[in-house]
Amino acid sequence: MALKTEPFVLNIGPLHPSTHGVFRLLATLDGEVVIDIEPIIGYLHRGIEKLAEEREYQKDIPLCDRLDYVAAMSHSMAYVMAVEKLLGISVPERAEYIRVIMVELQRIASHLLAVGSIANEIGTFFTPFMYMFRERERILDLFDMVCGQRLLYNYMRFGGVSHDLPEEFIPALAKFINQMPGYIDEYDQLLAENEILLVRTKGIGVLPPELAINCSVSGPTLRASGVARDIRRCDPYSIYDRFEFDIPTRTAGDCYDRYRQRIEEMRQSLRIIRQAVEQLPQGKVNSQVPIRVRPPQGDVFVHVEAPRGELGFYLVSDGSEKPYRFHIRAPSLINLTPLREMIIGWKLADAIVIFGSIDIIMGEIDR
Amino acid sequence: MTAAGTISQASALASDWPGNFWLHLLVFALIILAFVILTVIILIWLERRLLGRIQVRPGPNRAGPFGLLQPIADVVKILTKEDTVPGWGDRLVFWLAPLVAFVPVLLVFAVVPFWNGALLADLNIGILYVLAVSSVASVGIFMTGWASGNKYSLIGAMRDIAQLISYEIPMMLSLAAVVLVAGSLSLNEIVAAQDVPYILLQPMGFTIFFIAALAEANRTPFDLVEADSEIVAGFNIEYSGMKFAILYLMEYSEVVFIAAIATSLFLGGWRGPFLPPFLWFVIKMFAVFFVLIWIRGTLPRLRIDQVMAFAWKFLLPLALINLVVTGAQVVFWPQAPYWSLVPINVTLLAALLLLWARFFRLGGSRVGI
Amino acid sequence: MLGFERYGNGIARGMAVTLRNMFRRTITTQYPEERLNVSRRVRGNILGWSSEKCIGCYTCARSCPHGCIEITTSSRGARGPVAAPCNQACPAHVNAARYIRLIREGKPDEAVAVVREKIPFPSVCAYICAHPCESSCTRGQLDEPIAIRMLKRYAVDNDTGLWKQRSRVAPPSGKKIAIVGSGPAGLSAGYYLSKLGGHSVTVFEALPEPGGMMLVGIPAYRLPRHILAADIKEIEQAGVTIETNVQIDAPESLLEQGYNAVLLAVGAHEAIGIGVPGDDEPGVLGGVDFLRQVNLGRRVELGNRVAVIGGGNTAMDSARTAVRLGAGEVTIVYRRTRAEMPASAEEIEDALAEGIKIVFLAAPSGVTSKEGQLLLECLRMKLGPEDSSGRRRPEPIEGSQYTMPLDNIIAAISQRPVVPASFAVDTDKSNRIQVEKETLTTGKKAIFAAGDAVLGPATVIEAIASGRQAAISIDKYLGGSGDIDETLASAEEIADRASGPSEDWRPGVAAIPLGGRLDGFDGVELGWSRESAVFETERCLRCDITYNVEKYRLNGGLCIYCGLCVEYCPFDALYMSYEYEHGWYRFGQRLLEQEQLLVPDKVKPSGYAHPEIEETLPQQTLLIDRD
Amino acid sequence: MTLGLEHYLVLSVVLFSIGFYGALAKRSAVIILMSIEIMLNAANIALVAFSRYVVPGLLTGQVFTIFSIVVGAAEVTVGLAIIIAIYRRRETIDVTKINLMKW
Amino acid sequence: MGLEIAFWVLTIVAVAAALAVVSLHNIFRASLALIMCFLAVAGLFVTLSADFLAAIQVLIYVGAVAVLIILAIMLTREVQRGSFSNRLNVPVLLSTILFLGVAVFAVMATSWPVVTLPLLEATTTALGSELFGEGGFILPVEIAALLLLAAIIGAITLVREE
Amino acid sequence: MEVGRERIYSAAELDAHEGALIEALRASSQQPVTDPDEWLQKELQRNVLVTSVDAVLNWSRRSSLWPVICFPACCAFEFIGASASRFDMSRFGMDILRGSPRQADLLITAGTLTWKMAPQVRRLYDQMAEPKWVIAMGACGITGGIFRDSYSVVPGYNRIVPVDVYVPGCPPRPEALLNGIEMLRQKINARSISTEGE
Amino acid sequence: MQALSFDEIAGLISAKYAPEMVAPSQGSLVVGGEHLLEVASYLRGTPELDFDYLISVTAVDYRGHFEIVYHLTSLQHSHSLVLKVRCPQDKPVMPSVVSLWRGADLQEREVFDLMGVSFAGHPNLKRLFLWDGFKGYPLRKDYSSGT
Repeated sequence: MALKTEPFVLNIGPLHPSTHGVFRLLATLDGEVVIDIEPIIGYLHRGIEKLAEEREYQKDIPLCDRLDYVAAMSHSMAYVMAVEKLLGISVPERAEYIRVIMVELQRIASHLLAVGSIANEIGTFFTPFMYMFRERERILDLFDMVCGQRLLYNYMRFGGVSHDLPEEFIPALAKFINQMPGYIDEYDQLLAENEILLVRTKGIGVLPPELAINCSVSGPTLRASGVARDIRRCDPYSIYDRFEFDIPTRTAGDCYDRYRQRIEEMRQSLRIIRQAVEQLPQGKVNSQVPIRVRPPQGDVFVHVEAPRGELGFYLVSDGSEKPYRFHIRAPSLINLTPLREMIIGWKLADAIVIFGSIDIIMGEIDR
Repeated sequence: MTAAGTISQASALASDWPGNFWLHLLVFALIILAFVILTVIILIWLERRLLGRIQVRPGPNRAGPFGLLQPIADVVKILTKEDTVPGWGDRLVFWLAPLVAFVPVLLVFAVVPFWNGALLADLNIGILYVLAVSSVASVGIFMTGWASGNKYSLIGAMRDIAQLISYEIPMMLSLAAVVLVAGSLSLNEIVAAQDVPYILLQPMGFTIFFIAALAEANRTPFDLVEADSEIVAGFNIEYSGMKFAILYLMEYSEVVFIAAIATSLFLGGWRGPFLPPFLWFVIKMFAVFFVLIWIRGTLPRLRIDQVMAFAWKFLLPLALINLVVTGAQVVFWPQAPYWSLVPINVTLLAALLLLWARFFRLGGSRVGI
Repeated sequence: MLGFERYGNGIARGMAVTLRNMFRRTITTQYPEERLNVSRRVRGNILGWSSEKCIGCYTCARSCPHGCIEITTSSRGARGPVAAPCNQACPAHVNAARYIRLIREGKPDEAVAVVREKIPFPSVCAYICAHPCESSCTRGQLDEPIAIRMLKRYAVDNDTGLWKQRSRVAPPSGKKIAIVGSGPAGLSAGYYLSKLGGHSVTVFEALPEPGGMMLVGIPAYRLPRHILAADIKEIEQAGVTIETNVQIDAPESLLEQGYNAVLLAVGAHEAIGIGVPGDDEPGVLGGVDFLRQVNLGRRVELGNRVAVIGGGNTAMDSARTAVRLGAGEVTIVYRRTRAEMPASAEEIEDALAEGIKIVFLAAPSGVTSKEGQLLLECLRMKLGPEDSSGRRRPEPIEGSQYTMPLDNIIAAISQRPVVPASFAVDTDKSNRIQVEKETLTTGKKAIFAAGDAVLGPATVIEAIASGRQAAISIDKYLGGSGDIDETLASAEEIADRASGPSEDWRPGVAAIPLGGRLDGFDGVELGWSRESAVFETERCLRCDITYNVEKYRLNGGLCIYCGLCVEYCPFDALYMSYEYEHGWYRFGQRLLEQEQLLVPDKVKPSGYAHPEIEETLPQQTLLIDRD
Repeated sequence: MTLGLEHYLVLSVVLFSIGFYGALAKRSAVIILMSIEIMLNAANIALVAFSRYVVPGLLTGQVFTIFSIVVGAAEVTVGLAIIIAIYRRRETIDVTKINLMKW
Repeated sequence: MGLEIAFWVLTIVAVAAALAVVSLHNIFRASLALIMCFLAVAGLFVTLSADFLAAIQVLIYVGAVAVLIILAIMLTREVQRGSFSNRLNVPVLLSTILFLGVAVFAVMATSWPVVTLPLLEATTTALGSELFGEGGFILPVEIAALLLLAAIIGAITLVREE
Repeated sequence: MEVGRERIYSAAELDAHEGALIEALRASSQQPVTDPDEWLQKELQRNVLVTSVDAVLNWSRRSSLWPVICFPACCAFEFIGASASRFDMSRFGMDILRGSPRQADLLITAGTLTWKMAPQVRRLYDQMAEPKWVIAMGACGITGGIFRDSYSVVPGYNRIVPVDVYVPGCPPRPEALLNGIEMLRQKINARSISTEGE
Repeated sequence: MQALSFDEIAGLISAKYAPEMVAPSQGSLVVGGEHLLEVASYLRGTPELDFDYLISVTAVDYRGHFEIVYHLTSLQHSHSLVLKVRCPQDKPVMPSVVSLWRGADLQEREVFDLMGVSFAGHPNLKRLFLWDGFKGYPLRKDYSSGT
């Protein structure tokens, strides 16, 4: 339909099946072509930053879980690391390894969801999504085993983790990491060379690296554009400097690359977990830190590589038991910056796919 | 005065039936209605169960044995639901649209032979009738989209119209090839002429017809009309209650309709050994259903411009070539034995598909704003 | 743009995958087998509460991130008292929980009596005790432990001598006991043997004044001398004779002089060197040696730049003393990080406040002297894996040497006892006298040993406990009952408590200002006012008394199952079991407040803190597949 | 009264008149186009009716109708294209406001 | 009998639909009425034993022309404006009535040479041989095809974007 | 609260309109909406005919609860988890997830509701055709949960829409959600058309 | 491609700008509000500094003045820097750095929405999370929701 017609405004969301939550996109369409968009967010703005400033440090851990509810482990870990930096305490070895295992598992779970959603937005009738959820459920089972929760774990603590792994965990995890590559191959068989998926994603929504850097895009979205920035490598935190893993990058920066990027990162995460399980030492999992803490005055910025990108916590302490300022550098929000450039000129259906391939979580955007 | 024209022909064909013409009409109309609705119900059940199996889960199994009553529960529930009419939009058209969309699909079955001669009216323009009547359904869909006063439904309707107009042409051309081979427009005669199923004689025709039929029935990968992830529910977004039930019925009736046409034209219709002809017809239809559901469980969706490009750049040339080749075969080699034509045509299909796939590109780059 | 590059074989592969999956077994409601094998649930979605264990301390309600636990206790305790953690942790078993309550009731003299029941040095302990009670305080898991030492100090500062009224004095037994060393162990043993055993006790001290390490190891700014003198005076009043400037060479000679038993409590007064090349250079001092010189009033010349090696209390004392002696630039070099430092936190705070720099993760590797100036060569360290003590072992980083120009180095790494060879007792490799653990008897008849001489460098309260132990042992050896307990405080009624403990943090400890502090050796820390003390007592959880919980309610609609309450409950009264949550209908507003999610009085093994009492909870099978 | 040629002719005339009225009296170009289609249909009815009643053996009238339909389709195509082109340029398809062709 | 009933019903529908096309305010409904009119005309073709034509009528007029018109309506936002008459409303109405009267009179007054010959059974075959057979309309068919092609190309050229 | 069709021309007007809507709803929604189905406990007087009709109707309604998409936050993932293969909500005939509220029967409030979102949810609920049900899923859906004190969070969906079943948890496990749905099915079973529409 | 330490960066900056414009303090550079854009473009444009990636922009309410905190990093050199800019509470206006780093776009809007600091030169400065008509700026310390 190449006919140029009168543009009209289409309101996508906030309750739309593929907005990943309550995102609203005011799209101006010309026929099917998107000629202008305005993202409207805030439908899930729960005021987490304010709530966190009104609560004591340890009570903010559940809040951090609820930031990005698909990657709760990563977020609580980043927060806990920030407070540990403020307090100047160190973490036992075993706790560090457990954290890494948990965070990388969380990354796989999160990427599974992201890739599944991309497939859904391209229009498969939930099949890849269901397959990915099948494996995601296994990861959730592992988390359930450790934390007794499936989604929001509240597992990280200042100076370690809440409690040790149950003894059944490691065999189950080993089984999972042995089986997971086979499942990833199955996804590739189902999707990676599917012609329809190729024509729907290749060359669509290209994000050039210069724009990505200028817009402070981070995470898989940035790496799919060819910029090898991964906090795990460029500013190693925790014990990531002890593992061998690659930072996969892709070059085109289109939807297909963003999808493949996540698949590759899953494989790398499996590699990290495998090493971490092999090296997992015995010992304490928590250095005995009081529940209520009063960090000394000062500010601290800690950033980690969350599944969606560079997650930062900026904490200001005034010496009381509540953070004076609690700011989250939410990767999802900032990854939205180049959305307009990426979407404009594409069809409505492409817009949905492009939007999905950035992989946002509203809880983190709106906070 | 006796009924003239086509109607008289129909009654003449049906004269071996018990009762007079009107009774035949009535009985057959009821049979068709029952057949369509029953098949749709089973189809819905089958689709949900099979999709479940594809997604390694059981699918609906609580209502009735194996969940067989699930579609009935759905229907009863939908029918007793409040019938909402959007505050804006066109109320009259909103009311009419489901009927306009559904009735043509039902009308198509008038010429579908369930058995040798077992059809409501064996029109001598059978295939033309099918194409003509089914194209009316698109008007109904457009009416739903427009009357809802909702932009999503309008987009869905626009997509449907574009898709239908585009895919009608390759479909028509592929059917024309069948007509050339069979030498008749009447479906019953075409079935009768199929000593081997035309899927073997017309592999290219079948491929094109099948793809076009997927598009006509708005099935994956051409289900843009109600693309969940883009335009929520498409043209029926504002419908609820009875009217939604009719639209829902219409969608699945279209599937039944394309399965019935594919069965009649390419799969040998009611012909088959051992089993009663009607059963053969149903079995072949369900084989088509299975493939449709399987495709739905696997494939992503194309984009609207790609759908159009696919029709115009891929299917249409192939359909034309197919028509020319078939015409040549019919004219220059009318007495060709099947065992020689089948391999020739299959080879031709493979060669053409590979060749065309090399040159063919789905368009759709970014539009400069 | 792109076309069908692969002629549809990608689609065909995808179709093959779905077809294959079509014939797979459905995974619905199949839990992976790992799940079924989990022996214990760590956290689940049903919160249970045990009235057996709950003492009504309100910790759970306060740890809840958004207040969905409501708890009401009655004002009177239901059970108790039992031994509180602080009581158990004290080597001398001073009942801290009890005197804290007495202070709250405004009876500091009774509180002193409670302390006096176990130790003869209440004032000394009130000033410088290493307070293991605070380390084990339940409140410490929450935020900060109760400032038990400061409360004790408030009590002794406001003592009226009430304890003397109930004081018991045993009849003379006629036995003579000699004690070598007038440190905390020796004086404690002497006090109890004299007062409650009726023996005649003589304490021999080699230094000119009694007090041992309390005198020479602890700077006067921490323990003012008149406080020590007062406590020693009480001991002397109890009948103990102290002879100073007497060096005992052989315990047997005392036995020959007519003493029935001899207690060796010589302490640990020898500093251990750094153990690197050049640690015998002039200007390198031992920590205790340095402190002893200063505390005995002798002049010690220090340069401007002083480094103190070590991270213990001795190192802090040395550094702070050095500051007071006029050293401008004092640096503490420690090879681990602050988290691993053995010195007490407030000492470190004070040291930092007084301008002392602490260099972490650095270890000396050599000392050289150049033109009257010392060069301390240090190696950067990093923390490696944990060792047996649970601390992370420092590992040197190769090639990270650096040097510090210094005037003096004080090696405050550790001490060891000086046991003359003439004692002829068995010692181990760090020179500690080998004794039998229970009776503190050495290999020789009638010769006992106690205090740092046995324990190695330890705390005052440990030495006192050791002295008590020695007193019991000696009394028994001499035919006594070994009963050295006495009841000095009046019997206690269980105190009321209207609400939970206060949520506040410790009140600040007043100290003389920094400016005036560094000029001399006046006591730095000032005692608490009554208000501060009472304020602090309000924070006590009263672990020894179980209060009656009248209402314990969880707002099920609000709970987010974060498990913080369970985790933070000091008494394991809460547990979470593995079940899914139940929904409920609402009829009006009533059911929103339903306590459906709480399972009171049903003690299920939680597995949370007690892995040993585990038992697999029944698996919830809600869904039965009908296919 | 048996059905005769006149019936169809009169129907044709009536439809033609309606189309005629619409084509002349309406402002909207689309409606005008639709009216023209009605007129074409009216003519087709007349053609088929003549074919049916005047030369039943020959189908010349129907052949002409086919051509008429083809021409009608072509006319609609071009007409709508013009309408859209005008609309795009002038934002209206009100023929009374389109004086482009006026001299 | 059935034929007459069919005729009258279809006539009424066709005329009513045609009237609706010119009189309805809502253009979308007018286009729907046009489809109704086309369908009725197709039915009239059936009563005239022109079943192939009827199918063609439905296929082309309903399936293509009407849909195209609706698309055009959507693309030009004509729905929001509505259908109005122009200034010539009354004169055109009068002249239309005049024309109607004259034409009806002419039709009724003329004596048509009606022949009653048996009808052809299958018009499709006959139509085919009429069009493409010996002495048929093969040239006009080609010309018509050319015309359509020209029209399509012309239309595409007209609406193509720059 | 069907929103009238107003002509809005600029983005600023749109924002202002939305803001006014939110403030109006906020002012009017400080009290929980009562549940319309309070008759549930009462033993109803029904005649035989109505009972059998009820049986069929209720069977069909409870066997085919089509949820509408309303995925504000965390609970959405457990809801999706419940509909994914592992828990397979579709067994209860709930596999048709309607994007359009018109055809849906069940609103599962999967996530925190903010005031900015509240008009949308209210509108969604209003657009659903009767009979319709609401399950408040998760602590946020019931009371606002951990975000209850926030300036922008609605303390519970029952301020906006009447809620039938509450499923606590944060988020509730899929089993819990299925249990809640089972309760809703029981509740539906107790309905009667003779009292409908009152 | 040499990563510079903070002191080296601070040295470079102090060599170029007067101390009242830029002053290093506790691991961060404190920049005067009116000089922000100048300093920022120097940081962005100088090849040996090349701060091309803006990690985060946020603001802290210090009861009396706001402090806007910029976390910058350089992908080339992998060194990073914290910029702090103060602005008084009674006149909370800052120059926007969107022209230098587009990544600041949404973050500055966020700061405007929640903290009430407006950014001069921002292309689309309006509320991001909260709705039109919301009263107050919730992240300010003096904000109370009243509920």
